[in-house]
Amino acid sequence: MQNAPSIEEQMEIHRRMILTRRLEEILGGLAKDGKTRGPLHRCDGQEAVGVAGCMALRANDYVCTTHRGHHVYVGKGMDPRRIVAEIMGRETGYCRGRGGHMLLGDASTGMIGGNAIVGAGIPAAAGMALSIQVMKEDRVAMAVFGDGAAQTGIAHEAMNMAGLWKLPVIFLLENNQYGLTVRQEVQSPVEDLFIRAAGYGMPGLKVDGNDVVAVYQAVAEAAARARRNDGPTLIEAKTYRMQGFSTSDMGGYQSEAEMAPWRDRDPIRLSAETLSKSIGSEAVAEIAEAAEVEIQAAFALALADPFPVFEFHRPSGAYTEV
Amino acid sequence: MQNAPSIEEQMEIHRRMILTRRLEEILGGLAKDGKTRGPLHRCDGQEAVGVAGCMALRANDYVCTTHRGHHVYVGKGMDPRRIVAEIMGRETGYCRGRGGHMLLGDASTGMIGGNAIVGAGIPAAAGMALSIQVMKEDRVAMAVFGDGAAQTGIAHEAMNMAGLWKLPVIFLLENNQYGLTVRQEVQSPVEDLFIRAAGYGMPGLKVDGNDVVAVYQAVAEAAARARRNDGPTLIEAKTYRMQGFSTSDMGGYQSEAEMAPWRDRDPIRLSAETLSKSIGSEAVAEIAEAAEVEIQAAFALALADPFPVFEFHRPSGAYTEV
Amino acid sequence: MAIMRYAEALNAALREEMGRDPRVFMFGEDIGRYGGVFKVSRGLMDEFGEGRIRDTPISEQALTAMAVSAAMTGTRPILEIMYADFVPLCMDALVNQASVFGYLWEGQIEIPFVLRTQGGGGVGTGAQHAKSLDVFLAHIPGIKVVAPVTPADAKGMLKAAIRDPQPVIFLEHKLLYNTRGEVANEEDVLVPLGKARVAISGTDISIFASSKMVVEAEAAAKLLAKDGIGAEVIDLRTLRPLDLSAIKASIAKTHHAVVVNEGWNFCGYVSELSATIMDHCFDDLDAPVSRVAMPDMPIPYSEPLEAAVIPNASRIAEAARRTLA
Amino acid sequence: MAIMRYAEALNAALREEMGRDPRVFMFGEDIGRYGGVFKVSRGLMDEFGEGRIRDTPISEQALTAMAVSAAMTGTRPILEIMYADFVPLCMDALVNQASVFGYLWEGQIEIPFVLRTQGGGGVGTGAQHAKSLDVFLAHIPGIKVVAPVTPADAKGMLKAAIRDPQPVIFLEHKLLYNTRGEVANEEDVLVPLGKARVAISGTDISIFASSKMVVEAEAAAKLLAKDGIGAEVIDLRTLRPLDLSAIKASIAKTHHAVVVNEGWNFCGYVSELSATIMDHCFDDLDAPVSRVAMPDMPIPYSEPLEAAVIPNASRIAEAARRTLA
Ligand SMILES: Cc1ncc(C[n+]2csc(CCOP(=O)(O)OP(=O)(O)O)c2C)c(N)n1
Ligand SMILES: Cc1ncc(C[n+]2csc(CCOP(=O)(O)OP(=O)(O)O)c2C)c(N)n1
Ligand SMILES: [Mg+2]
Ligand SMILES: [Mg+2]
Repeated sequence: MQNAPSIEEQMEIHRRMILTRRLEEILGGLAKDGKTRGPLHRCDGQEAVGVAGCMALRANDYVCTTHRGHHVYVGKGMDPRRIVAEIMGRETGYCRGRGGHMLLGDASTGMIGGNAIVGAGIPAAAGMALSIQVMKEDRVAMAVFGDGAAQTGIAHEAMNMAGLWKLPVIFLLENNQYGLTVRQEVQSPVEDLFIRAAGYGMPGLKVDGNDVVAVYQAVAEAAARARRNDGPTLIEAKTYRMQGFSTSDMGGYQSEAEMAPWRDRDPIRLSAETLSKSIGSEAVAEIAEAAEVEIQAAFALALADPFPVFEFHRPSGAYTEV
Repeated sequence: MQNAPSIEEQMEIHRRMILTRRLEEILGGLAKDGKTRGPLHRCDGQEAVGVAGCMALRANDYVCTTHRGHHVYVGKGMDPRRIVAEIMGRETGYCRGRGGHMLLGDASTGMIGGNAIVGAGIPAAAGMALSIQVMKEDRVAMAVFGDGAAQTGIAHEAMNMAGLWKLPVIFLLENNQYGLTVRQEVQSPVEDLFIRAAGYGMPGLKVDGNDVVAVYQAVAEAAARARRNDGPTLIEAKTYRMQGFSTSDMGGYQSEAEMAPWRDRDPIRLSAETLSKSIGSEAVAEIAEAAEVEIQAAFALALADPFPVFEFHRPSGAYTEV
Repeated sequence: MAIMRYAEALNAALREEMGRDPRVFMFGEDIGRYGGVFKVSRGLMDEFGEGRIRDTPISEQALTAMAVSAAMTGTRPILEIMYADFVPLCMDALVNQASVFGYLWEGQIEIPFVLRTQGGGGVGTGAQHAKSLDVFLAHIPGIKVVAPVTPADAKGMLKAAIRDPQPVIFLEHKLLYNTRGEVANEEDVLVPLGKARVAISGTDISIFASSKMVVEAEAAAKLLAKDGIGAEVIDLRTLRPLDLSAIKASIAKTHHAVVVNEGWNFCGYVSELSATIMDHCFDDLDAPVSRVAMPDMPIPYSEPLEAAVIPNASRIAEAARRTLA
Repeated sequence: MAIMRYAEALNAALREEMGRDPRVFMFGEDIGRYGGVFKVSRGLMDEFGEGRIRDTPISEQALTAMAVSAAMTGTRPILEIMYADFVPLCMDALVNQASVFGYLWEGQIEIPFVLRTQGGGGVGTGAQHAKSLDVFLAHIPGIKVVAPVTPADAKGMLKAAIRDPQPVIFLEHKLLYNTRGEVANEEDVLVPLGKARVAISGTDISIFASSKMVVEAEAAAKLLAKDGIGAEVIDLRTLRPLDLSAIKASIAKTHHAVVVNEGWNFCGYVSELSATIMDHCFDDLDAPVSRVAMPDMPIPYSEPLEAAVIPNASRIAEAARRTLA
């Protein structure tokens, strides 16, 4: 298959998806116990989009994500321990506790960054691609964003400019069928949002967002296209949000009937099945066990890390009191 | 022809186009003599869009327009004398001299109103349509806007909601091929902007913007559709801006070669030719003569009107000093 | 009278005004079926239907513009913007549309809409979900801005806002929704916009605040009372137009002032309060006005950092002591 | 040194900095082929090509956001926003993006971009094309805001802004582009951001202003001189961060102050100036600070109406006389 992930890559995708899932689950438990701050947005069921999407990029490519970005953080290769530390408000976190779970940034892996303003990541990636184009670099930028974000005006402006200037950018629309509490059909009159690509002179396509190979291939193809200076691509990955909107969601609007078929299509289970065929189910189980060890260690270390101490003056003077 | 204007309507359209053209020309002369303030945006060559578009609506329908709205003002039935008075900053103007030529508003003819923020008229019309829908009124709202405006984010947001809620609104995109000084292909990677309608679940079509019958028919059909609660329509009227962007335009970017074919397709000339076939060229000439008398009178009266006197406190207290 | 939570008081105001006037409708993100992320519109969609209570796409910019034009053409829209942090997305519709047309087309149209939003920090929502941007709104001519703290005022002022012929920005606070207080049951109890309220009366120093900062100011007054300082707490209630006479009356009595706002300090709402006092009460002042506000930096997420930046009772009390020293 | 128009000084700064640093590029509406509606970028597309000088669609919101992220990833963008009236469209990118990430991701990224725009009234451009919205920008932490009045400062400060590691908003004025002055030809003459300038020195009253209001303040000083009043005119040059020591030094000398800004009065930039003086110079003041600003209403179009609202020399002189009375 063209642009398909190698077995090694599939194993790594699988591992990162498990890391993400376990990160979410443990955080969910901490949240229940009142040990986290602010709302947490879990991406259970959507791991394939962020992880396989990022794995299809190179280390120095840029990616930015949303309030629901744990799979992107882990997918782009960030260290779970420092992710957890940030979410738990520790000095060792990626932003020294300043950002929290929606606003992580890590220049070293090109994750620039989470964003809690819906839609803001779309022009952010376009701007990174503009920077790449001006400097004639061999990189691409990718925005991972939701079906809700696709309705923002800024999405339109950014996609139009990306198409116009053939910017090396990938718009990875993670359609999990919900805005916050309302279904996608309450937000848009069209079911397939990728069709809008035609209005921006760029290719648009949809993929099964729970199938890591499909996501990887689509992103790899789009990245190759961008590197050839052929411009942007809009990829709509159809998936489903298995947890509520956030830890402060009071629920009551996602029915079991709606969720059941998606539960059967859990991306980690699908990935395990596929992988088993090539490496055997024992090797697959080993991946899960190693991931479990890693994530437990990440939490243990992060939770022992110190909180930051407040200091008003930044060295650079950017925020000094006047 | 379905939804075609009657002969009487065609005559009235013709008359209003001439009023508009002469309004522009006389204003242009005053501007050259340094007798106007601020930039003036002429719509020479585009009269058919605003005039025939508005004539296809009812008196109580709403319309809003842009910085380049003289044809809409006249098309919706506003009084040339009070239009001129506003542009000349007089107390008798539609806004008592407060608005100027880009910001006229006239609730009595449903012209709500001009707008100098590019794109702002698009959600404005959608909001009026929302009001109509909430109150279950038998009206429609129409936004006349440019190819430049179509690239603004607010266009996307408004069109998406219009399609989603089936708002009784008409999006009349006046594609005069230029933003300010740059051609449309420097602003958008697609030539036909109406194709974006598909992404909003609404019909989109293009018409010859210099043909009054074509514009009238398209708007009349869209209005009928809106009144049937079948939702919005995007109409792209292809036309061309025969004068510079505004009276402060230093020019140099519209070539004679580009303009010549459009000069041959002057909407007033085309309308005169068509009309002559049904009412004879003498009757057509009479329309022009009467319009000339009317516009001369409008200028004579308006230019004799007094300037407003500044008063800070509004009766309602909205803007009182605190 | 009944004891109600702030959120319930708002809900009652919305229900009553929608029942009273068919031109009133409400739209915003997740306000319908779900009842709003702070549950202020709970039950209203069932009662008034999907035509008058609308869940919307995430499109703050157009939503605000649509509220303006809908208001100009016969309805009285109420728009909920989920977080005050998203107000920057609404600015064109407010600054270049709502503000402008009431004056330009005076006599032809009115613009009776209400934009409800909530701001403020304290619960770890981070730099993009905890701001107070009051000053951006209060700077705009032709628009009223209110920020009540009690459930009674929440209900009475929201009702007054809905009936007002001008655009009104109604500022709520995420930490006030669950606070309780006595609220009038009667449908016709309005609290007028533009009038401040003496929350605690005192003679030594005046503390001017709004929204949740009134709670902090009241707590500060208790701290100061222990030192024998009698602080007067003025709940401004309306940020634009300011109740100048209430400000003047209080300073004429105390000769000292602390001004408080949860937004940033530089070019903040506190700057206007200080400048207003400079304009009108200079001769009455025995010491410079002290400002208590958010330091000029983004709001950090981690608890010790966030706690260090949000203005609170002890910072207000300290400012009062410094002013009196 | 050479005599240049303000617009030419800006053009020279852009040309020199683009020549010096390949990471600098510029984008905005009609800035390329046409050279900008105020001709500031004239000739640059021919010199630097369409990759580094880009005409853009009308998309202020995304353009500003793109400037922020491009700056975070290795370039130094300069964005021209045609009118300051469109700044409300840029607010999310400034308030929720540019302001935030410099602090959150400190040490990982810098955000070296410049947003140039021009505001101000006086030529009948109407309520949506004549505003000064300085205060919206100056309220944002992590961002610098400058507003030079002389061609020399225009060049030297634009160069400094382009080289600055933080976001800088560069405010121009439509009535300044044709003013002339001496400008350094050398490429390495920078004017530091954050430093005010004594435009006219005097001992009786201090007038603080920026951009075109400095011209009005200077004219006011001449009017006042006729009455024997020695006004000191301080050209602030930078609106954020304020040059506090220059303000303190002047008031220590004059004990009286008039603060001027072309934007609205309420919650305006003048409010901050007044409050700053309250904070730092209260004991030095012999009279309250006077504010001169745009009255709190939209800017009308007609000549007699517009002339009545825009702050000018005679209103400044009158305020100074009132302050000294
Ligand atoms: C501009 C803006 N408006 C509203 C919100 C509140 N909000 C946060 S997430 C969300 C829904 C986003 O939906 P989608 O883009 O599909 O992302 P998902 O949560 O499904 O991952 C909303 C409305 C916000 N953060 N930013
Ligand atoms: C938000 C905004 N950005 C920029 C401008 C400056 N401007 C005025 S008209 C114009 C071009 C508009 O093009 P189009 O929408 O095609 O209208 P046309 O002038 O062709 O009628 C521009 C850039 C503006 N008024 N508003
Ligand atoms: Mg979603
Ligand atoms: Mg055009």
